[in-house]
Amino acid sequence: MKKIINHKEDVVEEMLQGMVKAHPEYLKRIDDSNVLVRKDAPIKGKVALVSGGGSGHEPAHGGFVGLGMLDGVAAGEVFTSPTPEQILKGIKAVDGGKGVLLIIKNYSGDVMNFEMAAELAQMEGIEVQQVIVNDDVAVEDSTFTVGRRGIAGTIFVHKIAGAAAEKGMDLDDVKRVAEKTVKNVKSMGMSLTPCVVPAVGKPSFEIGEDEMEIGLGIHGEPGIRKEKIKPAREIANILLSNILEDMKLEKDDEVAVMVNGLGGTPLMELYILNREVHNLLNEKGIKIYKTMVGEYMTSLEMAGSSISVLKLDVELKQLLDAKADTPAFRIL
Amino acid sequence: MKKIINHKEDVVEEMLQGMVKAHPEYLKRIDDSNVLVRKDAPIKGKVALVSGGGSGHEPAHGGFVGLGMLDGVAAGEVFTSPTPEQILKGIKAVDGGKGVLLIIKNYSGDVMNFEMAAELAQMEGIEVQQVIVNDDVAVEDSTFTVGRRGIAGTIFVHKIAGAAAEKGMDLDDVKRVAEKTVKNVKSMGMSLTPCVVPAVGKPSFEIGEDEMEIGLGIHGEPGIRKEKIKPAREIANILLSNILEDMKLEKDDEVAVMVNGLGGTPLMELYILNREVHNLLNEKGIKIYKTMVGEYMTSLEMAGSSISVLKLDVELKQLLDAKADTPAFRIL
Amino acid sequence: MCNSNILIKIIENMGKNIIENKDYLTELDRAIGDADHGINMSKGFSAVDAKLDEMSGKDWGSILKTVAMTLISTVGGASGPLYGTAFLRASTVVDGKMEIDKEDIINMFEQAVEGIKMRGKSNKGDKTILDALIPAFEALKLAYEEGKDTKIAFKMAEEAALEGVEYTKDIIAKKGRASYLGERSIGHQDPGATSTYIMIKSINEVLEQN
Amino acid sequence: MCNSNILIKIIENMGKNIIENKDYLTELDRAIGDADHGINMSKGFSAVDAKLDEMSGKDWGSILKTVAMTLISTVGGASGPLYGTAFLRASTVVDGKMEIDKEDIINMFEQAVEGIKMRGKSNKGDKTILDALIPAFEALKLAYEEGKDTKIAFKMAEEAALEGVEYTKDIIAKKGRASYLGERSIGHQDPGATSTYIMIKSINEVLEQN
Ligand SMILES: Nc1ncnc2c1ncn2[C@@H]1O[C@H](COP(=O)(O)OP(=O)(O)O)[C@@H](O)[C@H]1O
Ligand SMILES: Nc1ncnc2c1ncn2[C@@H]1O[C@H](COP(=O)(O)OP(=O)(O)O)[C@@H](O)[C@H]1O
Ligand SMILES: [Mg+2]
Ligand SMILES: [Mg+2]
Ligand SMILES: [Mg+2]
Ligand SMILES: [Mg+2]
Repeated sequence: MKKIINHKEDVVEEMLQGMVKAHPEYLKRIDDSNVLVRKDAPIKGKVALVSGGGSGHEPAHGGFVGLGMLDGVAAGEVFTSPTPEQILKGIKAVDGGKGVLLIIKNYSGDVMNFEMAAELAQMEGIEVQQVIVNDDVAVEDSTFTVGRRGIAGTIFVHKIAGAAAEKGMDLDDVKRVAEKTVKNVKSMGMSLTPCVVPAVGKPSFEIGEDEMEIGLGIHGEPGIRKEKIKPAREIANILLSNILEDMKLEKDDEVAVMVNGLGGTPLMELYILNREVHNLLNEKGIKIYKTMVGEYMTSLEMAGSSISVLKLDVELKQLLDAKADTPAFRIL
Repeated sequence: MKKIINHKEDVVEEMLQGMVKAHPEYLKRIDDSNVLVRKDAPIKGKVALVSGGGSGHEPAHGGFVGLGMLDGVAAGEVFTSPTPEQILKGIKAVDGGKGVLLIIKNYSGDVMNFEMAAELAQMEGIEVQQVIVNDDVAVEDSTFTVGRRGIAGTIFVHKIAGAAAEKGMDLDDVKRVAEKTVKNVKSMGMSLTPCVVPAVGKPSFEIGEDEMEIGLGIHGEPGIRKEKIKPAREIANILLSNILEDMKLEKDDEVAVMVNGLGGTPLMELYILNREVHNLLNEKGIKIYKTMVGEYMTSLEMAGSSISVLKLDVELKQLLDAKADTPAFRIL
Repeated sequence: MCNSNILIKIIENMGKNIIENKDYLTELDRAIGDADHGINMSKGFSAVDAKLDEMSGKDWGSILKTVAMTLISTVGGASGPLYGTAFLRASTVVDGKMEIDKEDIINMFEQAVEGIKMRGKSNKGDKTILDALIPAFEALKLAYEEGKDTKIAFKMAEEAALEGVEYTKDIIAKKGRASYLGERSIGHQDPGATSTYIMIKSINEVLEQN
Repeated sequence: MCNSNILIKIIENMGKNIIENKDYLTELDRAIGDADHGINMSKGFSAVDAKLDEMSGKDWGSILKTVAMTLISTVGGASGPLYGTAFLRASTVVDGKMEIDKEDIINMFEQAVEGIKMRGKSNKGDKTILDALIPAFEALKLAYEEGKDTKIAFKMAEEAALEGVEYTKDIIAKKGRASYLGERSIGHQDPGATSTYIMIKSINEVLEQN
């Protein structure tokens, strides 16, 4: 295991310190907790958004804290859910009196801990709603999850719900657009190499020199199958076919596309994959309104990529385009 | 070699197509050339900035084309200089009548080709100046270079010169601030793993399971030494010591810091390294005005990081803070 | 009927027994989990232990709520929110009460079961806590319906819990980390069901002395 | 004195000889480079070849400039800008001239040498093009100073160039890709110096027939 770390037990603590030192104009940390919130939180009169999950997916989620996106995040140990009291700290720190929406990725641990925190917050008089993101079409009822997993499509939810909250929409409406985003976004990924969780010290799974795994999860959970690696064109085709089979897209529908790097794949390759995605969607007469290419929801150093397609309407486009200012994502 | 590509000979072409498809609001391509320019180029009455170099360092440099940074870039084959006529195409496409500044990384090929293009442009009546970036303190007179190499500090030059041009400064002044930035920025990197150039098909160098190479170049050029990998704290210390020995920083000096990922290192680890950098600089009483953590100048999938320290003054701070809107870097 | 003093003794005994069985529970969790259930639960109950004095003299609801919140914020791992919810739900039944009756006991258990089902999205047969807790609850309810007194009812609950623990050995896990192993989880006893059993046994030990 | 018609023949012959030696130059570049010097130069001179007709009847400066621009935009690799600059600089000496004299010849060579030194930031002894070109130029200049005619002068330049190529075998490369090999570049002849020699030889072959 070759990493730029100190003690493996301290990775999350030190990462959080490093994030706050890097982005003092965006983030503040709640005491010694694993909670990062907007520098200007709580913002009175605004619905607040809280998300989070296991560490190791950076920039998700701390990188998306700021104007027009999240108000606060709780970071668990690597690939491990944060505990309810961490999440509750986050909820309390960002509550501006108009309620809090939790954006939860669909993993048993995340759901359990975030829902527990929601219940505790409600007991303290804070109105809390939640959406569960389950954009991964690869597998149903995988390890770690009942139903489908939440992967990179979560970032679309952060952006759209964040914009809704920023423009002053109330909790029901923010939840409504978040749910609409969840319903409209489908994703699927593939991996070329495993990642190494510091506490574990060895690769998360085995894969042949010439193999790829289709539908692998962001914690290394099994996918659909392993097969010989194929050219980018066929990878895009496999992933998009699965995605489109699930969505009901029609000619002239408008979408947003995200080509997400899992951490170890060069940006050059993500752009090559994007070219294929655009060509394939164009062939089907689907209009691409916006594209995001980069590392949004990673798995440490895993090589691979996930594709997300979000079906747009007028409202979603407007919220997607809205101003945002966070460490990892900005729109002027 | 496991990559998300089609034919290895087509990687640059397909990447360029993928970039333009991803960022139509930022970029346009000049015919079938390897030149990307601002969508709104040429901007009349503004000094134009042209940069570029070998592909494989994305987001450098196409990701930095846009308001407040570069006007155009020429992309060579992977780790290979663009040819003079590509660069000349870029110069002509962005020339707004107030002259063009070339930002050249100090590698023999880049210098030769950019200077050749400058000469050809001047023959056509375009005023061209240039700055050569040589921020790497690791080695003097390395392979590929006479003097010091240009690495991640180049991005500071893009930003500061870009801001100067955007606010209407003339060519001499834009060059002046660019030269000041070059003079004020020092960098050094280290690597944990090699990268694989598609055309070559195998790793660019060998390194032991428990080794790191200090001062490795962004094309895999040899560094100072290989040694057993050390904790992040010591890595930061080694890199910073070399950097600070070269700069003459004093207590209360203000700096900007960049912790740059070479491609394969997770963002989590870059933040951990950043924590160490901040602690070390704080110990010396050096004030950190701004921090950038992420992938700015990569080497395909190489794991590792480079640190850059830029000594600031009032003018540089203001230009560093100025609005910018490009695919890979934005300031509101 | 039952004064909250006895609840303090029960909780203290639960803590004692859980901590004594720390390694045992951890080993069970090593076979089909991440080898920390004993560590998690001991951490939780040690923290609970430290609050026993301040809980003394309070009503049933307050005590159970304190246990709940303490477990939630210290256990770490799935058993934290699960047991925490169980205690939290139970506490709502007896909010403000210094004395409780059989009705309260049944309702507390029912709430605990429902709480875990809701929090864990699980049920009997998933090879979890519930495979000890639900049989225990059903036995308790049946005993009360048959007119048995509390001591007998809890003994029957304990027996049912033990049977439930045994039963978890032979089934496949459908929830929690053990479910990641699929069929390889068969043949191994569930840690959470075991800690449930230990806790119910702990209730009995206190009832016998009182 | 020399009409630009002869320049066309010279360039045509340079192209013929370079292309004939494509594999030879490539092999030299395989040993201490990236195995493409012959490919690069052939590509360049093939493109130049295609423009010979349109260059016919033009002045020396225009022809040399066309050669320069063509090489710059087609050669790929360091030799492109280097030879391109050489031809470009040379062209400025004879801009607009249909006939040139010895003075022009010397100045063209001098400009070519200076151009490569400036473009490549290199000099004699770096194991490059210049290790053939500078000796050739010095021999040419000396021959003219001694009153020799152009044919003799160029023969002496060719001999000096050949000696320079031989000399490159035993020295360490300080510029270009060969320099990456450090001491391992010793014992190998420089490809660029070789193509320089071939080009000078090509001049002589044409002068002999005219
Ligand atoms: N969804 C669930 N519903 C009920 N009980 C569960 C569920 N998930 C896990 N458990 C229980 O939790 C126990 C494991 O607890 P523990 O090891 O402390 O947590 P973790 O699995 O997070 O390490 C399992 O043996 C099981 O009994
Ligand atoms: N800085 C320089 N100055 C003079 N000649 C040079 C320089 N760099 C390279 N060369 C010449 O270029 C030749 C290699 O040309 P070529 O193989 O076409 O380019 P590349 O090295 O880019 O593949 C070398 O043999 C050398 O003679
Ligand atoms: Mg466990
Ligand atoms: Mg655990
Ligand atoms: Mg070569
Ligand atoms: Mg070459």
